[in-house]
Amino acid sequence: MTKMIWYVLSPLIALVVGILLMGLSRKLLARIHWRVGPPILQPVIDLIRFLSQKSASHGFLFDSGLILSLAGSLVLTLFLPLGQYTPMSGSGGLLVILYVMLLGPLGIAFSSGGAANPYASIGISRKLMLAMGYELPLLLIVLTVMTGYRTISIVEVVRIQQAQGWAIATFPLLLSALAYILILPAILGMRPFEVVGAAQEISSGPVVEFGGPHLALSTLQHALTTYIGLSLFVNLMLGGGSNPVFFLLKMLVVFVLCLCVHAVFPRFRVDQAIRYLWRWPALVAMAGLVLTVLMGG
Amino acid sequence: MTFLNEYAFYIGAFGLILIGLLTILLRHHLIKLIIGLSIMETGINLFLIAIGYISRGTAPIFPVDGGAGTVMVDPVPQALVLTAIVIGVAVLAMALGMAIRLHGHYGTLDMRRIKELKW
Amino acid sequence: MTGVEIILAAAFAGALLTWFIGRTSSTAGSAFAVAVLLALTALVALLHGRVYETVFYRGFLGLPMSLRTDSLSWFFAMATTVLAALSGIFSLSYMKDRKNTGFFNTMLLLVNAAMLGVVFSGDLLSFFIFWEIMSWSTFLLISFNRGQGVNAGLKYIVMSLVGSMAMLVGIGWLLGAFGTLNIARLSELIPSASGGHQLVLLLLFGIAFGIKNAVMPLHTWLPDAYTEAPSPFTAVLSGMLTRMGIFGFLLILYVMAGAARVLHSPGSTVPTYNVVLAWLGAVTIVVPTFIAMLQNDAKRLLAWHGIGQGGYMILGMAFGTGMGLAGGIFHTLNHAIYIVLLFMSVGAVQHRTGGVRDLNSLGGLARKMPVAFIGALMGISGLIGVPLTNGFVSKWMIYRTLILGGAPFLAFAALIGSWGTILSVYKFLHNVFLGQLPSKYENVRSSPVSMKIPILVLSFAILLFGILPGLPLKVIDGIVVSFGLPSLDVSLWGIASEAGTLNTVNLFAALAVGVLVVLAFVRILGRSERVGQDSNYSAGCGVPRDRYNYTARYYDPLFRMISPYLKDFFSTLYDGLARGIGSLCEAVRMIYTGYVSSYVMYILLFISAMIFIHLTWNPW
Amino acid sequence: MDRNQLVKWLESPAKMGHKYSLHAVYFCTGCGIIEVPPSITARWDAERFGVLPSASPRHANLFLITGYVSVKTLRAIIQTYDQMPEPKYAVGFGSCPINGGMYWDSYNTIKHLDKYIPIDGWIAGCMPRPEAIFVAVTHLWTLIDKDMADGYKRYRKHYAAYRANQEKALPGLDWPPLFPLEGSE
Amino acid sequence: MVNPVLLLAVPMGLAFTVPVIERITGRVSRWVPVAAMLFNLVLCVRLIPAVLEGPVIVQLGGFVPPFGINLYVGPLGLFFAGLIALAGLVISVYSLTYIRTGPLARYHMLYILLLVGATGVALTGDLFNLFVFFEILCISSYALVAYNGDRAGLESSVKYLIQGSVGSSMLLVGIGMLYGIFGTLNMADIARSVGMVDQGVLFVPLIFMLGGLGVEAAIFPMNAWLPDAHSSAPSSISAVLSGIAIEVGLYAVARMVFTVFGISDLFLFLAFLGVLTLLIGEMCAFAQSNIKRMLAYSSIGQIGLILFALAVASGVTVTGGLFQFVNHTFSKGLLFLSAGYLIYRSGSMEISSLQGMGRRMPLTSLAFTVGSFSLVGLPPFAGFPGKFLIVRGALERGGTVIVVLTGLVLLCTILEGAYFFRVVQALYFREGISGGSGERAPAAAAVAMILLMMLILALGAYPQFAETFLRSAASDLMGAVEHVGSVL
Repeated sequence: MTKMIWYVLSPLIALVVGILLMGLSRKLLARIHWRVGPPILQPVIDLIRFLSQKSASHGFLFDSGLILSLAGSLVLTLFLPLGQYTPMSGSGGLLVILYVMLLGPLGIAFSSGGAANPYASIGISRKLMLAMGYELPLLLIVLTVMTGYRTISIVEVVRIQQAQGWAIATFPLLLSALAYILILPAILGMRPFEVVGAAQEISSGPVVEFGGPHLALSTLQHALTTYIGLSLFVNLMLGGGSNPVFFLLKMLVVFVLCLCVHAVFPRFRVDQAIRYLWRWPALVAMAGLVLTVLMGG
Repeated sequence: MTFLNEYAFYIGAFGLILIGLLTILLRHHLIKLIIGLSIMETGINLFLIAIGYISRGTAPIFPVDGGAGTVMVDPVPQALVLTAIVIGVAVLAMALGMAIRLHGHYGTLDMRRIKELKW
Repeated sequence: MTGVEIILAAAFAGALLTWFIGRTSSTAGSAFAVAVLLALTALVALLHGRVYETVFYRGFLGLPMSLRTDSLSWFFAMATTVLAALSGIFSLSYMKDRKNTGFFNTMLLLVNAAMLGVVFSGDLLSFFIFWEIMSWSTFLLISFNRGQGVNAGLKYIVMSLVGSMAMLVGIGWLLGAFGTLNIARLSELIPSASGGHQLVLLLLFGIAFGIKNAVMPLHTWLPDAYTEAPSPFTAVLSGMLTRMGIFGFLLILYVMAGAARVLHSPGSTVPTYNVVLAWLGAVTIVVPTFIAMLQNDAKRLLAWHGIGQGGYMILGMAFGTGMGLAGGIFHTLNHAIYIVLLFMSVGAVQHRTGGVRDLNSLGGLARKMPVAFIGALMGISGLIGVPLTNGFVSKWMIYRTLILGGAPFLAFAALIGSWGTILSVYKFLHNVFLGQLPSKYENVRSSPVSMKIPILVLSFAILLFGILPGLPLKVIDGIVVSFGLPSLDVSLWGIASEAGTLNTVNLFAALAVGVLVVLAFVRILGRSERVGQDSNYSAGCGVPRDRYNYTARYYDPLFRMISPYLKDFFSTLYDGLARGIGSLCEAVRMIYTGYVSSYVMYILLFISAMIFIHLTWNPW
Repeated sequence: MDRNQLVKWLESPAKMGHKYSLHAVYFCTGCGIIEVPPSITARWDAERFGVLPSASPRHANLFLITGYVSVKTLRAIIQTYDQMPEPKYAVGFGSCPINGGMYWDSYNTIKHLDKYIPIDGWIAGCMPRPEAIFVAVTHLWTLIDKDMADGYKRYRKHYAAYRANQEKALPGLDWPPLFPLEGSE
Repeated sequence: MVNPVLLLAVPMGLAFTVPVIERITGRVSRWVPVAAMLFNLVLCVRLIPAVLEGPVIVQLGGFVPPFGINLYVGPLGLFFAGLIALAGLVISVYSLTYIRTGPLARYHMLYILLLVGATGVALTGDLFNLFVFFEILCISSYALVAYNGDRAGLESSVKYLIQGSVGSSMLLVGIGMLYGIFGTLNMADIARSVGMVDQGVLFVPLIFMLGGLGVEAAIFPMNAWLPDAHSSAPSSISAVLSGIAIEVGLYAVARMVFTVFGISDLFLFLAFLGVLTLLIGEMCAFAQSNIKRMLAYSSIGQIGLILFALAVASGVTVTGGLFQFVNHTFSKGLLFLSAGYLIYRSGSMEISSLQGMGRRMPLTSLAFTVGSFSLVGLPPFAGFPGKFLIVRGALERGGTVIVVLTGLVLLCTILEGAYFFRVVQALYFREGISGGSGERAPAAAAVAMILLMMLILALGAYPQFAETFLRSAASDLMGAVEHVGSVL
């Protein structure tokens, strides 16, 4: 029965946490800028406003892509351990997670492709290029973890870490964790990798045509993406959590760290971003994989 | 000297063949080439005859009385040579005929200039 | 006559009859061709579960030619006929207003018949004969479109001949060594051959099958051929014909060399061969996938993916555990389904836009051609391996095998290939169907019914096999078991094995609920009004439609980085080789100078050289 | 958050949402834009009021026209306003949009912006300081509370007249009417 | 039993009646070659059962071998006679309409004489007779090459004549030497006593004969006449020359090497020579843009292939080589015949000018396609069994050198494929000038081409039929001892 509850609870917690993190980020960013900043619940106010507005739709694809994207992100939260709870632990493990992670960006991509806005197209092309950039090290990292622990199940990964110590604290995986930290801002879409939704150049990119409820959905999706990115890192590298509270605390710490980077950096051009991502993080991650294989992982 | 005596025909024959071949190789004029062919054929005919020749043999005709003891040259090469001569003449005639026609087309019989078909 | 013989006879007779019917009326010919293909599908379906071998012809040089059917043959034959039938239906309207429809139909049927012959042949001689018929009829079809197709066809047939000749040597050697070409007999005899001999044999056959399957250094024929062939035939070519290479590899590695040898004898050369093959497969995944990103021609882009996806099959098959093998075979089927679908969608677009397939000049056709768009969407989803499409399941199986089999680098190649795929196929989808609709395509009509049917059927198949992968996997499990490998734990919804399970129905249910929740949420709260594509924010200016389509140089920043490294090195190499041979030939023919004395000199030189050699060294 | 606010939130969340989430499109038509960067950065920090610059009119509900409006920019202004989702508020910033300001006799400047799109409020001055923006925002809050910020409703109601004015100022208007012209006046 | 002499006597007699008949009625004379070849064909078929039991030896003039001149009709000889008759028949049907201008009677007479010469070479058991028949063949072909009387024809004919005469002379020298050594000209007799003579001595006449016959057989350094002659002769004559004349030359070489001399030391060298010929031929053909010249070079290549097959000298390869003889006769015949009308209609021999002919002349283009597919060795055409047998036999035979040579042979096949497919593409898949319809080949040519196509297909689908006969022919060729036994 408790298991069934978590089928509902996981996505809800993810949503709430994601939105709160967004609010936190705005507040924290303001404080770092020496501003007062909005209330921490400002994203909720925004969401209420979006939902009460009337939006323009560019057709079926425009709507359905967004829905698919949000649904995909919601489903993904079911695969990620939240503390000791993982609603869908037996459906394919990390490989499925990697692939379901695609649904979010792809849905947005279809949707904004359907909008026929050139800014959106540019944003999507940047998003995909950036994804290509960080997926290369990310895949190496995930493979290292899977090879190191000899399992493709994320639940197993968390269990083994809780028994044997965090991945970030064991030697070859340390490198992977390092690489992961280096690419985490890119996964979360933060500066210096904020090339996708570059408001100043391409009018916030993929979401340019979303208004009203559409924008609300995409904001929710963004919140979920943040949650998922952090959750994956915590689960893979920081040993997950023995219960949800610890888990969320770890997420918070990681997020604040990322935020500090976000606050003080300008951003890369997309090619600079890829060049960076394919150089240092990929090298470190590759070193981690090679060492893991050599050490008989 | 005995060598010469014994092989005179062969030397002559191959000499003629070589002369013919050299003519073919070194001359450019079609008529001269044909002449070379003729010389070569003559040489070959001589060679064939020489094979069947026995020193001081008589013509290979069996006299009525059986002619025991008479040494005759081998008749077969002579038969061959007859055929070969006929063939040679046929080829020669044909070659000359064609040379005339060729001259009509090219206005020359210099084989260095009749080189449209190559490669 | 047994079932297989009837099928083959019907296939070849059908091809012949199509020609004669097509002479009288091209419409009747096309209809007849489709009827034959459908009938063949039914006949092949009837063959399910039968395993036997029958000698059908003794008249060839004293070697009995036989046909054989088992689960492997049936699986490939079924896929072949179904896809050919769908392509046939598709071609009904595609070829309608073109010249030489009769020829096209005949050749399509002939190719299909030859492919059936290849999969059903019970000895290597008939295998080779059908293989060659397949090759030359393919050549004629690739050249069919004229223009660049002529060069593509020539490239194809020359490379194909290289493969065939290698295979011929292999067959000749087998015949010399064992005195039989029967596959069943050979599978008993080959293990007794020495390792070196086996390696040579595998190399020779590997060249043939590698060329057909476009494994990386031997792939250069494929992009041109796929691009230039008529779209319905490109579908057949990409779907099953190219994958006859996979069938061949399965035949030599698992049927003839034997799975037990492939997997469990560390000393022999076969496993090494496997490893090399697997690495080739990995290279074949990565490089073509990235090259595909650079393409601006819809069919060419898909063609490069055809190469890349072939790498997955090779990888899964060569790695060789039960699940990898099943994944490889399943991927063959899945790839066939979605690539056929994609080429059909492109074909439909070409049909309606007047042959345009340049990605930079299309756009926004999703509104005009919804069915083609659905086809393309499902197709690229399968190609990427989006969960709940068929491609996901087979890729999952391959990844799992590689990761748990201790080959993370191969797995990395496979995974990064998938991510590269996303980029290029999204570009394909976006530039053809999404974005602004150029005004010249304002009046494009939806695709004709005979194109819609196969597209919808295949789209459905992608979802069906993605949600219930057990349907085909049961058959594939039978194949794996017949190779002597342990059975997989297949259920209708996926795979439950010792480490890591896959449950697609679960996933489907979750996603469906997710979509429903979001949909309900949106329905309650959302009120939106439709606006046209002109109502787009572009800094407050109106959208000048034809100049405002962001399609050209879609991934330019990335290209500037990677394109210097993505030269198709082997293509250049082979072209250079061909040019070199050409100039060598030009040089060689200079010995015929045209000067008669030199000719005579050759004769005399020959004679005198021989005599000289004889007198000097006396070698004879 | 005091009790009053909470009651208001519960009564009409949409209205409160609009009040405290004013995402603004700054239309940089003239010199007025110079005052906007200080207002949104650390010195004055508009975000504490929930005012946030927005990149796309689709996201925004506040339209700030900062400076004189030439005939050329009028096109863009009208289109941008049309693309904003309702409810939406337009505010004229500085004297130029009000009556042409120092460009009152220019042949190429739009003198009365509210003939072309409905304006919910004006900020007078040449230039108004950033504080004036915040005053305007608080005024807008009051108007929203009292349902008086109804420019978008007026636009819909009198669309025919607005459209006629727009067509007069912009010969060869090339986009279709936003609303059906028959129903409006 | 019918007397095999009729195979020679009747056509020769008919040949000389042609001018007479032409005097009487001009319309019948062109049917004479058809009749002659039909007669030969029927005769060959009737001879098959007898020959399969044992070779038929015919003594001319009543002298017993080795003293008299004899005909030796073994399976091999009969096979060649039959092949010549069949090909001759088909090509003479083609000539009915193809040859329209010029001295028609002489054409038909020379045509029959050429075939008689070829048949004689195939059947004779006597070295000098071999020479004579060879000369008949050569002289008639010199004349026929120049039949059109144009620049190219005459030039090539003269060159052919010079080289051919030199070759014949070499042959004659060789024969003379042999006679000097053995004192006999009967092949069987020579074969019997070949073991008693020092091999070194034997070698010189062999070289001379190889050189002489090599000219006619177009083996590599001696084949320069071939591309000229084949490309400038009328197409029907090209077909005969390619399909029959050079094959007969090769047959004579094989006869010398296998039956008469039986020197197995030379085989490897001949295999080399074969592959070299093949390489040179295919490479030159690859570089051609003139279609008839390309076909001519391709003939060189095929001769090389067959020489290689014969020189590997295992039962299978020799059978394969003989099969390839058949295939080459039919395919190259078909190619030349179809090319003849293609050239006739397009007015040029350049491949580029044949573009789009597939639409204008469907049947002729189809014939060309079938011929080229068959020649490349694609199943289900006749070329495949031959090539398969050769590869199979060569690999069975083993040995590094042979395997490498086999690899080269297959490489050449690829080259061959490349240039033939190029032409096929030009015919069908390149846009050419769109001419009017109704440019079909005339009925006689169509009949000839369809006949050849059906033969090619039948042979490709059911090679067993020919193979049984060819296997006995192959053992006839290789079994020198049996040969001697049966003749003497």
